[in-house]
Amino acid sequence: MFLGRLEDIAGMGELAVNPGPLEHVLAALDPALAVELLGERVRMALNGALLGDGGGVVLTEGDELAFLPPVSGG
Amino acid sequence: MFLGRLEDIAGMGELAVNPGPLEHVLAALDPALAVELLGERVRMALNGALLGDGGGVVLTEGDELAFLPPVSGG
Amino acid sequence: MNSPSCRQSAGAEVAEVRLLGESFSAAEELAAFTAAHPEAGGIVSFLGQVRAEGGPGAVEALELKHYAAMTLPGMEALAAGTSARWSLDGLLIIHRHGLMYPGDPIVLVAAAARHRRDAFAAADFAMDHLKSQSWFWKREKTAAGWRWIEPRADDHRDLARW
Amino acid sequence: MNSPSCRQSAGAEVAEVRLLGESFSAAEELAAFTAAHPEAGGIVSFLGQVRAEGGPGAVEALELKHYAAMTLPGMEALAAGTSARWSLDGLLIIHRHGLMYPGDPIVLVAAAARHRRDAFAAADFAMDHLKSQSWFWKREKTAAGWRWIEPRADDHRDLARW
Repeated sequence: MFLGRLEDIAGMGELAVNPGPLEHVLAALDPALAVELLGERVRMALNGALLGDGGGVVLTEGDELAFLPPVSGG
Repeated sequence: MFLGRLEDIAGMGELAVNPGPLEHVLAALDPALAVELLGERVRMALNGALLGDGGGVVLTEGDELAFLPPVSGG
Repeated sequence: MNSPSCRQSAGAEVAEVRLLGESFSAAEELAAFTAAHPEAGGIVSFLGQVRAEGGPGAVEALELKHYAAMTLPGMEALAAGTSARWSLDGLLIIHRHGLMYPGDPIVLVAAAARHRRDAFAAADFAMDHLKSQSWFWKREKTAAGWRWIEPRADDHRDLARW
Repeated sequence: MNSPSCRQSAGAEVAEVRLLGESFSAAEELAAFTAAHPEAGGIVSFLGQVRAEGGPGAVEALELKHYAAMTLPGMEALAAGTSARWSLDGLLIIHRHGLMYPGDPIVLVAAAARHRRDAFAAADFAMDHLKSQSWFWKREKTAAGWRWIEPRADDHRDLARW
């Protein structure tokens, strides 16, 4: 899932990926997109729960990984 | 004009009095009522304007003197 | 107290102040106020109503007395002061006097502003000062009869905030 | 984002939270909320609407995107936290997502309480946290096209108040 402006950068709202470690998933993406996704203000959530950092995350079948840019102000 | 609970004590909302100095006006009232009107939390207003104290006030024809107990809380 | 039951504040462009002798619809007033301020991003309102409670101490009726020579002028001065203190697109203050029953609206304050913080502060400030500094005297009727309501210590604390 | 367009919060008695994909009437919602809380002496509401402005920079449309897996749960957590922090008779939070136009309501927060101060604080707190901590992404359409809105420094200042 790509939320907010990341949707525009990715050119799509979501993308099906092969299960596996997070690093492998990112490595399979367009490099320019991967750089944006790893920006320091982008949070990640796995199945609706925020992740501290991506270290050690392994996606299994059916998991939903979301990239969340900062929310918009008032 | 007797406002708030003073209306009940006076038994009326307003009373026509003869013009003259404030002390004379009060002296002509029922003494128990006069004591209430001079209570330290009762303010006076002459023609809609608050008075500091009653010193030196002389009522002339058409003046409206109001006795205002503390306003009620929420 | 031969005041008109409804009078519009004169001279203030931003603020509208009304002292009403009869009931009003808070929802309709707020909808009209909102429609009149499409340029405001945020509208904060406070509605005070006569509490509907059960039990032996329940209030069956409430009466607010005012003093025509001072009450509306006092509300208008408060509205002008509130409008001057915050950046508002609009300010509405409606207050009842006379006899009211449980569920009846007593007071409606609404503040429209570009910035949320201004709207909150203005409505809060206006309410604190309306309750404590405007010339209303209240009595309540319970099963035990009518009773005049005295000032509360809370009101002084509220004013000390500003 | 296959969320239902309207879902009621479960498990919270005091708070009602709705995330809507279509427009709503703030006046009707507030009237219903008020009618549901006759025991509350005071009701504070905040209505945020899409500003109707003129000029070349005017916003023609606004779109809020949300993330079904997190946005409504986040709003429900905020409502529960707000209800726990103040003594409330009721709390209502309605938030739009999707496409909106000038004059459309975006968010309505209403807090009903016995004491005025609780109602003001709860509505204010809920708004500060909704704006900054809930998962909404906003883009605005002006004559120059669509543009994503970034966080504002104000939001962080607002949160530092609590």
